[in-house]
Amino acid sequence: MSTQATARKTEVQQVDTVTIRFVGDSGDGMQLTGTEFTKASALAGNDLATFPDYPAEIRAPAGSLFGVSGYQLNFGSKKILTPGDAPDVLVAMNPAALKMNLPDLKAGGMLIVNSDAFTALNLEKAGYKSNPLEDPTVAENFRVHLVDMTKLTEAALEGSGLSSKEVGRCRNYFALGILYWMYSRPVEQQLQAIAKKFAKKPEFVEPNQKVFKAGYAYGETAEIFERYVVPPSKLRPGTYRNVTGNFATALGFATVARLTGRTVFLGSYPITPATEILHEMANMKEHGVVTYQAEDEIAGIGSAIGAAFGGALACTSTSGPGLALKTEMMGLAVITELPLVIVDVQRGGPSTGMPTKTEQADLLQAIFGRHGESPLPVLAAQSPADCFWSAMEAMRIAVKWMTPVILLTDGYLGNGSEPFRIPDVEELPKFEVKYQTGKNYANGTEFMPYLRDEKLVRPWAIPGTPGLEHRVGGLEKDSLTGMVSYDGLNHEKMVKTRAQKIRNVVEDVPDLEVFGASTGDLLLVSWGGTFGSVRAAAEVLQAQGKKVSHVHLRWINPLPKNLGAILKGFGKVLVPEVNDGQMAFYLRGKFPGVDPLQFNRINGKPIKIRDLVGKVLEVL
Amino acid sequence: MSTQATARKTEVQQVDTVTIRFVGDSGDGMQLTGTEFTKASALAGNDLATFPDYPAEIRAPAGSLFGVSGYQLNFGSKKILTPGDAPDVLVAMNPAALKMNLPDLKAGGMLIVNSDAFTALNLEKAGYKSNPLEDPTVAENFRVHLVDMTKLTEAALEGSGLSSKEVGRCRNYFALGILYWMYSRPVEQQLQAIAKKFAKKPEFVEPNQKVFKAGYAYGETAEIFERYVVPPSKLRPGTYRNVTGNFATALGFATVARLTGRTVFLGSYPITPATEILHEMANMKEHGVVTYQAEDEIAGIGSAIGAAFGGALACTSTSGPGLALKTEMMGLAVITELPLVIVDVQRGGPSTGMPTKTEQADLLQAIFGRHGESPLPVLAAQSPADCFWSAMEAMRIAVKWMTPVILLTDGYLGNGSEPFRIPDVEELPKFEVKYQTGKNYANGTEFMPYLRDEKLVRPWAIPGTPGLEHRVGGLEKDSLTGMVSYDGLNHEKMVKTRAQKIRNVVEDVPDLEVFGASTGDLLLVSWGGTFGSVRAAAEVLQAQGKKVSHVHLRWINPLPKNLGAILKGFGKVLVPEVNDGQMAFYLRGKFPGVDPLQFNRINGKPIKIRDLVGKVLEVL
Amino acid sequence: MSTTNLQTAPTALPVYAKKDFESGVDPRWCPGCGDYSIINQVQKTLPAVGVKRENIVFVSGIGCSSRFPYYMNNYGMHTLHGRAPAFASGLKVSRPELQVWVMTGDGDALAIGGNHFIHVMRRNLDVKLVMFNNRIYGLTKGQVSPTSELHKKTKSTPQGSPDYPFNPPLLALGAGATFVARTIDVEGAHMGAMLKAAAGHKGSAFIEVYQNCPVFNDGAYTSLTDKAVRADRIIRMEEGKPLVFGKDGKKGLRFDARTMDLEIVTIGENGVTEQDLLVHDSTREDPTISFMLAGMAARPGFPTPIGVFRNVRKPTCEEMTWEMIEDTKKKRGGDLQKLLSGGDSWTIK
Amino acid sequence: MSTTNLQTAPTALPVYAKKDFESGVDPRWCPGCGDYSIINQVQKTLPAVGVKRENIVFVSGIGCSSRFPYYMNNYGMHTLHGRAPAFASGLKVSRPELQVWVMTGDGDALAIGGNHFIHVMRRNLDVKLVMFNNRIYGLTKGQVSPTSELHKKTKSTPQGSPDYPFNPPLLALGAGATFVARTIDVEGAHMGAMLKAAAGHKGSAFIEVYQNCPVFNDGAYTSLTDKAVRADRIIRMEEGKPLVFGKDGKKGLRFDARTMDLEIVTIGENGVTEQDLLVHDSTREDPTISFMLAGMAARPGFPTPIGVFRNVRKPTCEEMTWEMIEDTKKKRGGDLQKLLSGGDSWTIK
Ligand SMILES: Cc1ncc(C[n+]2csc(CCOP(=O)(O)OP(=O)(O)O)c2C)c(N)n1
Ligand SMILES: Cc1ncc(C[n+]2csc(CCOP(=O)(O)OP(=O)(O)O)c2C)c(N)n1
Ligand code: SF4
Ligand code: SF4
Ligand SMILES: [Mg+2]
Ligand SMILES: [Mg+2]
Repeated sequence: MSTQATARKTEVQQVDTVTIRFVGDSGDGMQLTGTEFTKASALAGNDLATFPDYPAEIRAPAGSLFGVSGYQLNFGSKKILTPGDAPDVLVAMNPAALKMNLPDLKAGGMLIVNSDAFTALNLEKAGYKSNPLEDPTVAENFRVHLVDMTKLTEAALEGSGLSSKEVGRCRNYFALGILYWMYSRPVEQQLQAIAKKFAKKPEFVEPNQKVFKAGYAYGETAEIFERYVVPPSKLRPGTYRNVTGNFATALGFATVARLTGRTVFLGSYPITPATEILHEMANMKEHGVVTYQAEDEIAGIGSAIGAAFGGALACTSTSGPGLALKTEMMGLAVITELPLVIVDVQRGGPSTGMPTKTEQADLLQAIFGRHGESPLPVLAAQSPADCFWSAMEAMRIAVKWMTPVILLTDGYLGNGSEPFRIPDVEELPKFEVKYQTGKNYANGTEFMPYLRDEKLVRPWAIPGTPGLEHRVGGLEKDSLTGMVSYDGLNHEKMVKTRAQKIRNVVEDVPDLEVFGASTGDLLLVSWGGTFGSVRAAAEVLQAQGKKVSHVHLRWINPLPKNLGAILKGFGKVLVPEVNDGQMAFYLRGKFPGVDPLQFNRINGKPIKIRDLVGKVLEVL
Repeated sequence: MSTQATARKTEVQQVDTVTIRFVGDSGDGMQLTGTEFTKASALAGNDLATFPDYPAEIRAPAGSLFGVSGYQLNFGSKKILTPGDAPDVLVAMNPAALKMNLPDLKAGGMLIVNSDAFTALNLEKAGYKSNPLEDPTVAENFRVHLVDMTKLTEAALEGSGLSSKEVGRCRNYFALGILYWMYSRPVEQQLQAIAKKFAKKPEFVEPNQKVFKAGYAYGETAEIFERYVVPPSKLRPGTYRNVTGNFATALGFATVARLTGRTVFLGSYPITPATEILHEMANMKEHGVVTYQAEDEIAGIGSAIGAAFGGALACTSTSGPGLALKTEMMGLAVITELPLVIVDVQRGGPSTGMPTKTEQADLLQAIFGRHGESPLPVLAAQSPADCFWSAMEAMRIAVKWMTPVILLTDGYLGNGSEPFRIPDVEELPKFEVKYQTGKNYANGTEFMPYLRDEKLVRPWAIPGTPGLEHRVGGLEKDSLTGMVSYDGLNHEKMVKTRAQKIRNVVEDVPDLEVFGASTGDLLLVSWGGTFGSVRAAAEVLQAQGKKVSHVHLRWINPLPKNLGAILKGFGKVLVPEVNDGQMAFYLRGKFPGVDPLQFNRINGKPIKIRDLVGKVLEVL
Repeated sequence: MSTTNLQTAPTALPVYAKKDFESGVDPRWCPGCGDYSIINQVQKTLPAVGVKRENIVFVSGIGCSSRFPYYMNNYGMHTLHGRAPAFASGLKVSRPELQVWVMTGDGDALAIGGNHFIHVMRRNLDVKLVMFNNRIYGLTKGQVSPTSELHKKTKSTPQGSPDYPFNPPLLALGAGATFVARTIDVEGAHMGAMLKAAAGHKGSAFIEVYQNCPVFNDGAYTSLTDKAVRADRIIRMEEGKPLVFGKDGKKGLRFDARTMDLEIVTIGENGVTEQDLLVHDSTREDPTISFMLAGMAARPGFPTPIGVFRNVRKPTCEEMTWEMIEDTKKKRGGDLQKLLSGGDSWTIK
Repeated sequence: MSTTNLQTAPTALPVYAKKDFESGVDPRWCPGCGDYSIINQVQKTLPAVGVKRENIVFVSGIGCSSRFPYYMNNYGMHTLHGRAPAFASGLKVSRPELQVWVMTGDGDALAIGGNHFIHVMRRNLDVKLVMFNNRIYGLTKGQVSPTSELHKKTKSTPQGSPDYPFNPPLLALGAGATFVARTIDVEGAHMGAMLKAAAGHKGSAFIEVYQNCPVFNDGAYTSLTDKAVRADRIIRMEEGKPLVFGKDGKKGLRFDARTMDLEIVTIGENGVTEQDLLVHDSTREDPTISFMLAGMAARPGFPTPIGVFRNVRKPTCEEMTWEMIEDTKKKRGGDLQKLLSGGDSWTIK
């Protein structure tokens, strides 16, 4: 390859983690650039985590601040827990993108800019009074590389016959080429990827390849870039792919269908950032998944409860506003004791709030947000790939205990990605679903829909089964026959029994493992999507010799059996959350005497490791 | 009057409180009998409290257990706090009514039975194997009076020309007559009441009067009944009427309309036990109340929010399932910061649960049941008459602080009644509502809908006001201009500001008064409809010399400023609730270190004084 | 994927009697309630529809009418106010072999449940929806419903209601319903025929039943059903027959193409013969005439039609759903390991 | 009771220009989105409707279309998905003097919001509802909507949709709407006329706007709006005029009373004259003909009608509500002290 022919001798530095953020206008193809570079890093054996930052939902005018789209990737040779706090490298395709993202760039970080885009018009659209590239402080604080990407792309495609609009669409491959060179990625692989991507529009294959190679060559020849190598990480052996949390959730449910041999039914209504679960599952029909796009969220969960009564493994997916609408229905699922998984991909609230931003503020609603006494298990996924396991686990608990289960994820997990070790289907734990087939009372002469087993679980008898015809419903039911009962003592018994059943689920909640010593000065307690940041902060602090440990809660109701004992082992407890302190409140209520400190950010972004480390050092 | 002419000399015993329960078939007119006797007791100057116990919603077959309707009245010469635990007198019109209620009668209590109704058929319908009136233990445990009311009524109406069905409908006046005699009530008054009641069906006036007088005469002549007098109580001077909680709530809102001179708008959807608020307010049109029966609960609150944007004093009324449905809308009211009162008349849950029974299990939903961070003030009425004051107070807070407010009542308060001291309209505290009329920024040249005052309250600018045109909505808003903002720091600021504003409401929350000593062995903490039972239990315990005090929480969010300090003064804290421990949990979360004991009944009934006293004695 | 673990070897259909569909729980409606007559007809009709008892599911919302499933000896769901069609839809889509009935009230179906109602009609899901229209909220003791008359005085509208009522068949047709019928509680045989026709229809079926609530809205239909006037106030739509009514069957409906309007004519008067009358055809693809007839109940002077307004066969939502599922399975096979592995994987040793 | 504390001395209506209705916030719809043309027409039309700017309120739900109020310089509420009619109803009932518009999308109005939609139509509340029908969920990036065609492939229906679409005017008419119209984003002048007619109608008004979403459902209407076919595929309903279409205006609609069906005829062929054609009359009390025309869009071979399907004046919900309030005030006076005291009080000294 010509690019190799002209290779110059560059010193290659070895680094163990790098965070790169690609930012540009919505039309600049930054999501694609990011994804492609992510794949290359994965294939190079790095561990990694990514997070896209989409603009607000409606497309904004080109060049505007609202239209900036970003994609952040953290990759490395060690275990990568988050997409990274502050980028080491910022690739900015226009002034608006620079303006929104420069404040995040690490001091001394590398800034690669498409300088052609810094026209007077674009600067104005971004609200810049003067050209920031001419600002001396920028050059002082960062390693700035101004690249005329537009012109260089045009030059590469001269005579290609493409329109100037089409040429513009290739520009992102120029940036990608530069980065390929910088991080010593194999060119051939990307050339093939381009060929595959444009298989249906072959006229674009060569131009894009050309631009990509031009970018690579630029990196090599311009003599302005450093070159790095990030050695492969020591991930557990296996075959990996990169998954977003939403895709992993869908995959988890599809896997349930296969493991059980039953129909998995998703009743859902689109809502950001949960919609992809519906999209993905709708495209898994051949695996036993039936999806139903209902007229609203209430019908989404309603159809799922109907399907559950019919014996399907039912689920519904939504985000905050939809969870709110499903409130009444969840109460019905509780009292009818039908299995159901409700996935809430949390986003910024209250109300419509900030739909494209992440938050963890639906926690107390998930635990308490139903009228009457209506407890149900609540599980929270801890990383994009964990969404796969959590979806399966939530469904397992739902079926085993005949109960609705809430699975909390969030926009950060749902849209973020990380490598997922692909399990071998045959090695996955068995998941058998049994329906009641015979009468269960009075020597098999009667069927009692509320006759419970020793774990307090009632039988699942589904239509089509002769002799087990029975009625379920939202009115309180007699504790044995399932007939409507207005008897106060029966009601009290049923309330207590339902509560006890959910408490019993603790037998399926694994004990917590403390990361670090089991006693110490401070315990970090996290839940849900903040796992990576908090674990990384704990690593930093432990490396500094601080007596700081970390536990992470996947199970929120019931809480793990050993949590209370663990909490007692630490002088202080700190709960970092992307909300105003909901888990901290919950723990106070659950463990009288424990009064956790709080670290709360509610700015639509995941918690930053360095901020948390700072907070811990402050309170230690 | 002839009844007086034949008066025999009976020893009249003085008693200070009596609890009577009238029970019969739905068609037996027990609600009327109860209400009439209540009025007589009120006019006699007794303090009192009542509670009806309706059958499940659909009319059941005559004589069946499901069809039993009851009405309990507690009246006395001292302050009456509850409708009474166990009745001293049980008036039972048929076997089913006896069966459902006899277990509640106090040992040694009086049982008055319509013995004519104890036919083989009726006994069978009630599930009696043998006639309980022939059961010797009944006669041993109670003072039993068997009265052939059916026959005696027929006899009284012989020749009246009424059909036998019509005659049957008069029977309840016979029972009422007996009780009038027993409690020395003036006959004339009831005769007038009958005349008034049947003003439109004059042919029934005389027969009912006749039967009533026959009952009275029977009491006098049968020489089997004791006669009592219950001296008037020392209520605060004033004019009183008996009100149910639901009626009082409606009255409170209507009063707001008058005090403010503004439209009060109720958007609602019928649901037991909240429907009467809609019924009553719909009939208060002439007072400035506009009611709108929406297509569902969501539209109920939605219409109210729309009206609030238009400047109306808006409210919506519902019960648990409806509160669940309003969840998403409440979030919008929080983020738009519009005034609104949401009344939740709690009933047995979860789901449809036990619609005609009372419960306090919506507490945590009210506090936490919304997605995102969406705090709002929560107030709970403490007695039927207090619903009047609470409705006004909730609306005052909503308007003053520009926030939705949840007002919790319950089936027990809503349907129960007590004397209400009628306020003089002119003496009620002023309630002024001011809308923004001018621009508020940059020397009056601009209008900033989120420019807050020192209490963090934003202005209320309503359509029709020129120059203040602005847009509200559920997306996060810039903290000044009110434009849509996706800025993370602005969001964090707004979340914190909204939370702080609600915390600021504490300035309007009166400090708690401790009933009893301010330190001691045990503090009873109650909230909402259990006020009466808990206060009465505290009285009993204090009379026994126990170091037990009581505080009652009307304000749940924010909690009163001095609660924390009060809690510290007691060795133990006990929270009695008609739920599975929600307030206890909330207090644990709010006051780390405080770990209240719980006393929970979830049997659809108010807490019994003696049960609570027993519990306290047990844990002291 | 199968949903059951039962041996579903096709067994012969038992011969059912009415009592096979009685759950043994005594209905708790008020004496004289029209609901009794409806359940009676349903239990009478089911033995003849040719579906096994265990394959029939009754789904209801909340209301007097919605207590229905408790009294039937089938599988049943008594769900939430207004939401029955949502449950029924999920059940039917996931288990198309079941026969699913929704039993609902006018408030349940058209107030809080209006959205699910129009969507189940739009989708042509094979669900049979029977609406007990007593023009009142019965269970909550007498408030105005979306079918109550304008100016109606109820507990929640003491000075009269300011709301126009829905005409339920019109709404169903507007939503795209493929089967729409109306019957009356006091017309047992007619109701039976409607139930049977609905059971036989593949697709969403809507039956409005005029139902008397003697307690909160007594006599809502006596102006139609009174013996003295019934023949003049009710017109029976019979397939393929001219639309006639009146004591002697001499009154009829004619469409006047000049005025583009319907008129009432008398056979034998002004030269009108039976040939001039509109002949009932519920199978027209275009619903215009069904609309016209459904709208008639609200027109002063016109009789109220009962019978089948529309009965058109179209592929149902669940049929098309499962066709797609089978197609996709055929095309793609359904190897889960392949799905898990995806296109872009890499291996670490 | 008055709702405002403003001096409401009637001041003269200012002379408005289009820009008086622009909020100054630049719309953030995608380039080429049909929504631009709608807001343009609304802002152009408002100066002529004779209502003060501060007395106009735009209420919307959630969706691309629902961002509308932010770009208008009136009072505005951007509320919750599907619920705009609920807010608008409460606002209008409590403040009948305001002019209330609901701006909504096909998903917003007919999926999650279907119930509020049919109820606002039923009640004949004086609310003007403009539905931007792009037959797709735009804001959430391309899922099937209740107006998407059967078998449509979208992100949520990768193998095609199994759901039949609503015909929105049909649904509105079925719910009892008194004003129903349809227009197209690319027909600016026509849209302006529809908006003006809706503004002038007292009662619920529904305008369906066919709107192109170039990003997620591009070309949804090109088969109608393409210059080459427009004249043949679109029929313009004009009050009092015969229903004609086609390049030379020679095609027309005739109702055949024998088949009871609509047919397309050509003037001058087979003896057809203009007199044989259906003459458009949107003011017919009976909605049958409006139904027929609204249903036509779905009939193969027939042109799609635009214009006003129905326009009938009936007392509105808020008029009747306030009439009752005034009546009751007159009858009862409204002495609060009397209400507080009730009939059965007693005095303690
Ligand atoms: C969410 C919710 N809202 C309100 C209610 C109260 N509610 C129960 S049934 C009913 C209306 C019943 O009317 P309809 O559907 O006509 O049935 P009917 O009783 O007349 O047969 C209402 C408002 C409820 N149970 N749940
Ligand atoms: C309760 C709730 N559910 C779902 C959503 C997500 N959502 C926002 S807009 C929309 C549909 C938009 O489609 P449409 O109404 O046709 O408007 P368009 O964007 O096409 O103009 C959806 C599903 C939401 N915001 N709230
Ligand atoms: S209230 Fe009316 S509808 Fe309900 S059971 Fe009684 S009579 Fe029937
Ligand atoms: S997504 Fe479609 S409807 Fe939404 S703004 Fe863009 S073009 Fe318009
Ligand atoms: Mg009804
Ligand atoms: Mg749309």
